[in-house]
Amino acid sequence: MTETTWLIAGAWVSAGLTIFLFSFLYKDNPFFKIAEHLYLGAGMGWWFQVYLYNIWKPKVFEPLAGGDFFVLIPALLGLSLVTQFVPKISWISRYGFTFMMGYGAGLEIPARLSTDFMSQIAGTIKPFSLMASMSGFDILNALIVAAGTICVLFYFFFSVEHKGSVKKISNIGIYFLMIYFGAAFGNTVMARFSLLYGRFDDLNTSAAASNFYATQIILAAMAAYFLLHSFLGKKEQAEEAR
Amino acid sequence: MKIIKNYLPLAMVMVMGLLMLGSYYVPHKLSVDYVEQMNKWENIVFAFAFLLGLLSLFVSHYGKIRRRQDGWGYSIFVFVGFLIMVVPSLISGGKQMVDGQVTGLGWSFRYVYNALSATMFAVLAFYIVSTAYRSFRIKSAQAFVLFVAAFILILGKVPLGQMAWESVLGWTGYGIDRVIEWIMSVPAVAGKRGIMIGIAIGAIVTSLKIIFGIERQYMGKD
Amino acid sequence: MKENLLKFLKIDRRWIFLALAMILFVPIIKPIGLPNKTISKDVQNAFNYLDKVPAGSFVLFSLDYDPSTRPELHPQAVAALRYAFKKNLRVGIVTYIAGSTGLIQQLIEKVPAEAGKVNGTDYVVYPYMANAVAAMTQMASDFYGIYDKDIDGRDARSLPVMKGVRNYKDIPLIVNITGTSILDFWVAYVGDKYNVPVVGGVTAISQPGYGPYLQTGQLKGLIGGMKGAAEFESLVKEPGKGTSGIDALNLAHLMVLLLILTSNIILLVVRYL
Amino acid sequence: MAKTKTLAVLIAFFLAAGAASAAPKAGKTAPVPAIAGFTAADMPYDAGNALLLRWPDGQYAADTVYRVFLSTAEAGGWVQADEFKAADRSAKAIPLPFWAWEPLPGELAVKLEIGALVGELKSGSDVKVKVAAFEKDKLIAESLAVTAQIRGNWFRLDRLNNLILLTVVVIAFFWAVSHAKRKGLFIRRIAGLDAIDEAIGRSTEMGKPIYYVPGIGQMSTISTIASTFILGEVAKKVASYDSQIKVPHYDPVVMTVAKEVVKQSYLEAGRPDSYREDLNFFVSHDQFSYAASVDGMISREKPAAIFFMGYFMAESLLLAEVGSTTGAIQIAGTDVEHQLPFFFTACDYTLIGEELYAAGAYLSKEPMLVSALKVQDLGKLVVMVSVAIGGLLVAVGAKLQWDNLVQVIMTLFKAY
Repeated sequence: MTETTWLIAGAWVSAGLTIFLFSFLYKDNPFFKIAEHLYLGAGMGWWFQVYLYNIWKPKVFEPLAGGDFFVLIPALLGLSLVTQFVPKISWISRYGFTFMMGYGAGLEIPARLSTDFMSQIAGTIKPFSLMASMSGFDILNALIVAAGTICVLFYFFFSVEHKGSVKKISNIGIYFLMIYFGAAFGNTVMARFSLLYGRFDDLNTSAAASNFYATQIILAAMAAYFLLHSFLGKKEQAEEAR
Repeated sequence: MKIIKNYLPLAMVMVMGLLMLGSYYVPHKLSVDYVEQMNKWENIVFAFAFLLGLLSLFVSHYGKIRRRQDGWGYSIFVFVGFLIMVVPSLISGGKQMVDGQVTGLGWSFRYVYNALSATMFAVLAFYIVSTAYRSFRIKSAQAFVLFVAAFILILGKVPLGQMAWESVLGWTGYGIDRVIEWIMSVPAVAGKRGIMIGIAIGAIVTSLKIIFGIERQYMGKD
Repeated sequence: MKENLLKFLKIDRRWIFLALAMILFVPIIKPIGLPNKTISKDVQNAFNYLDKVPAGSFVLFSLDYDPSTRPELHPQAVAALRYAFKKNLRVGIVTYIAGSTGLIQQLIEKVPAEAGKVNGTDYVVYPYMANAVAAMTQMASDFYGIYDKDIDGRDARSLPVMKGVRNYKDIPLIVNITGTSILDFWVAYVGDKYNVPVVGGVTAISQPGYGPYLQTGQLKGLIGGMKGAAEFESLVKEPGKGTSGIDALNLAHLMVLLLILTSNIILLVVRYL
Repeated sequence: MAKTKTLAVLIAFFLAAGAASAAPKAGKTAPVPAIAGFTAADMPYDAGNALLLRWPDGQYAADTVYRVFLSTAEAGGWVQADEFKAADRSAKAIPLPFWAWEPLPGELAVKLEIGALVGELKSGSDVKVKVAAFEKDKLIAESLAVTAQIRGNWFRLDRLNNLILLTVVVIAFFWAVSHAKRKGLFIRRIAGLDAIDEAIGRSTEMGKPIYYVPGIGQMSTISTIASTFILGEVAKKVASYDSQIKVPHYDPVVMTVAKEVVKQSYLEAGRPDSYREDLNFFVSHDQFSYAASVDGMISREKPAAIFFMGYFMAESLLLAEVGSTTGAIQIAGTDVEHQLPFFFTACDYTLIGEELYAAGAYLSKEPMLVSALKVQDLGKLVVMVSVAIGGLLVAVGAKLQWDNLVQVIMTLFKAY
């Protein structure tokens, strides 16, 4: 096959799979299920070959072949995890887990202390050090951040009953949380639309004449399938419609 | 047996954890070398941990096919998908490009994996719209605040929204980009920082529990 | 009347889906032509940091996004990389997301060639590493301890692009474009710990979460989502997919706002009228 | 202090002047004056590949360019190691906190990394360094060659603040853990959790199952650990109400753990006979097929209540939206902040961030969990007090221009 044939085949495959997955929005159907399972396998396959050529081969097999038996230790620790599948000897996997847990926990504690704890305190009070040169608005903002942070922390304070003034303070904290959530929601809308735009853009490429109208033909075929399906099984459809 | 099954793993988590923890405060070459070695090992262990997920996927779908369970036919496509990626990769030695020519792996990535994975996330765009319509209810003052923040953010992200703001609220002299910047850098920072600090402390305490063997649910029971 | 309204509220959501699909697809075929004009402070900072790096320095790009976040992050990576080449910086690319290797491949097929840059001399791509934190910690002492070979198997130490680079002290800037929490790792395990400036590019979803890091200066600049990409493109004066994307998203955003308003107005009417 | 320093500089100057004429390099060309007071020592608190050079500033014009040369026994010869203007390097710019570094006024200090120039050296190796001053590329002065020994250090004194904080946390932690037996520690009400009884009651009435979705975290994820605790308590209530629970899984290890947790709960509730192995079942180790399958089950079975507790990413939206259309009571909790808005809009109750961690303690009242929670509260208290008092002091200090006070406070919280 020439390169152009491959390109056209690619356009058809990618348009087809995209439309199959989108068809779920109309309703569940075999094409979606096929695409979904294909995705599951392809994702795993992709990861598998990445691990194979980036880690197992250069970092384990090659050193082993070169006589460096030290890498057996992590390799065995890693393989021990697989004993999870055999209940009788699943305790062996504990060695793999404890290695990873210990590594992660030990690394996490000081890093969290410095990044999410000390630096955040420093960041909250730092604006006040420029007090002399700040405008009134900046001072207000610095105060809002500091007071807001304290209020939110009050909300997460579990040792005292939230009533009276504590309740008021923690309620203010909730409003700060809500603003943050609202901002996150708004941003997510943009993010998701961007992804959809990306897919539509690809579909549009596949729809070109040079790709023999892949998008249009597959779309039409899907529509035909659904029409036919609803003709043949009116009853079924009535059940599924919500 | 109890020593090998219980105490030794617990001792390992403690020694590993304390040494990693200590390395933060010890600049000596020995400590640097130790961390280096552990980094390399962790990288390898982590890669093997992937096998766990892969095998459980294979086992569950192989089981479906063998038992001829409902919809077992679809399970075949899991293996098809796996082979679509792995076989070309084995042929080209993991390269997507050889001498300026796209290999089979490169093709599979671009037209199969890319399409599937990106579409899965793109579907969420539809759901977010329907959530916005059906669940976004201003049922309390708190929900109202959330609503206002979200509204401004959505509006200000696109040029059309910026124009709409200009024509209605332009007289205030505050562009919507400035309002968004304020939201993101003042109240949202306070909200996020509060959550963040809380989570960080929770993580530190949990990590301490793990290192000292108080938290050992992950080990399962005998 | 009320019943009709309530019915409208419970409308089959597939109609909403259809409306969204139309409203997003039409501008792709026929652009509206409303390009982005505003530029946020964080994107400006990100640009400034990249702009400030002296020519010939080695800048590390950590590109950790897979196809699922590609439409947002790929334009960012393209724009940043283009500018780095335009400024004659040496570029090293690393990744900690397996799905990203394919996208990096697509990136380096195109971008370096435009600027006439040579693999191994002006830029280098390193293989994927499974554990980000482990690799990041390693690079602090000896870069080649973890990256001894580049993706084509060449000895990394002897590549001209790596001349004089041994650890973070020789790297004036790290650019991390990611849809995962890997940017947090760069900040916590590298930026803070070893005083390396880190600039991020993230999806719009995680963008608000980086406010605290930006305010403290732990993160020097941030490109957020497709809007960030469009802004960065206009800063480097090379419109690309970010700019055209933001144009297509105009109507869809307004549609969401209309839907939220409609449903809440209906509820108000039903309750109080 | 100033007097002794002047004296030292003077002595150094005379010594240097005397030695400079003997230096071989200076002998070749026209003799150049010596840079006085140049010292070199091992850079403290590092792995042993840097030197700390110090000498008094202000001996030459402001635009003087300094070049640093170094030489090792292995390599021999002089290599240029660094080049800079006096204004770019002052002792104050060395990034070390006040308890680890005292910059003298009007002093230049340079941290010289030698690893990149001459390769890795063993701890204890001798390195010779000298500094030369140039004015428009003309050598105007040169210091004596000074020998210094590089050493690997055993403690990062600059991270002392971090270590002290850690020590406080660890002591508090052990105190709390060892006193965990004490009964009756108070935990505030957590709104979402009071709805659990309502949800389970409803499911018993309707005869429909409860779904408990633990998310896509692995067993090492903190939110997943918290989720299994909550699962234990929910399962206990479900067992005693004789309702039905279903737990779809993403991770095989989490499933193994959850099976034991649920089994134990049924046992404790006195209903081991109602426990079945298939209450916990594996769905898929992929984010979206997991979400799609769980969505399918939810829309078919229309459960009375759904719990989303644990680690969730983009699938939170898919799950919560479908759940809300079935009319189930939904209680969610996660520490992934950017997914919280979706749970918050689509669910009836949402546990925000740390509340999820606290939920296990709140429900079980287990002393160990509750006392760990007290440590967390202590941490937050430290933050609140630090922010309030630190902010106030810094503001006052800045207003009154007490720069030292401001510097000290800011340094205390700085991460090195």
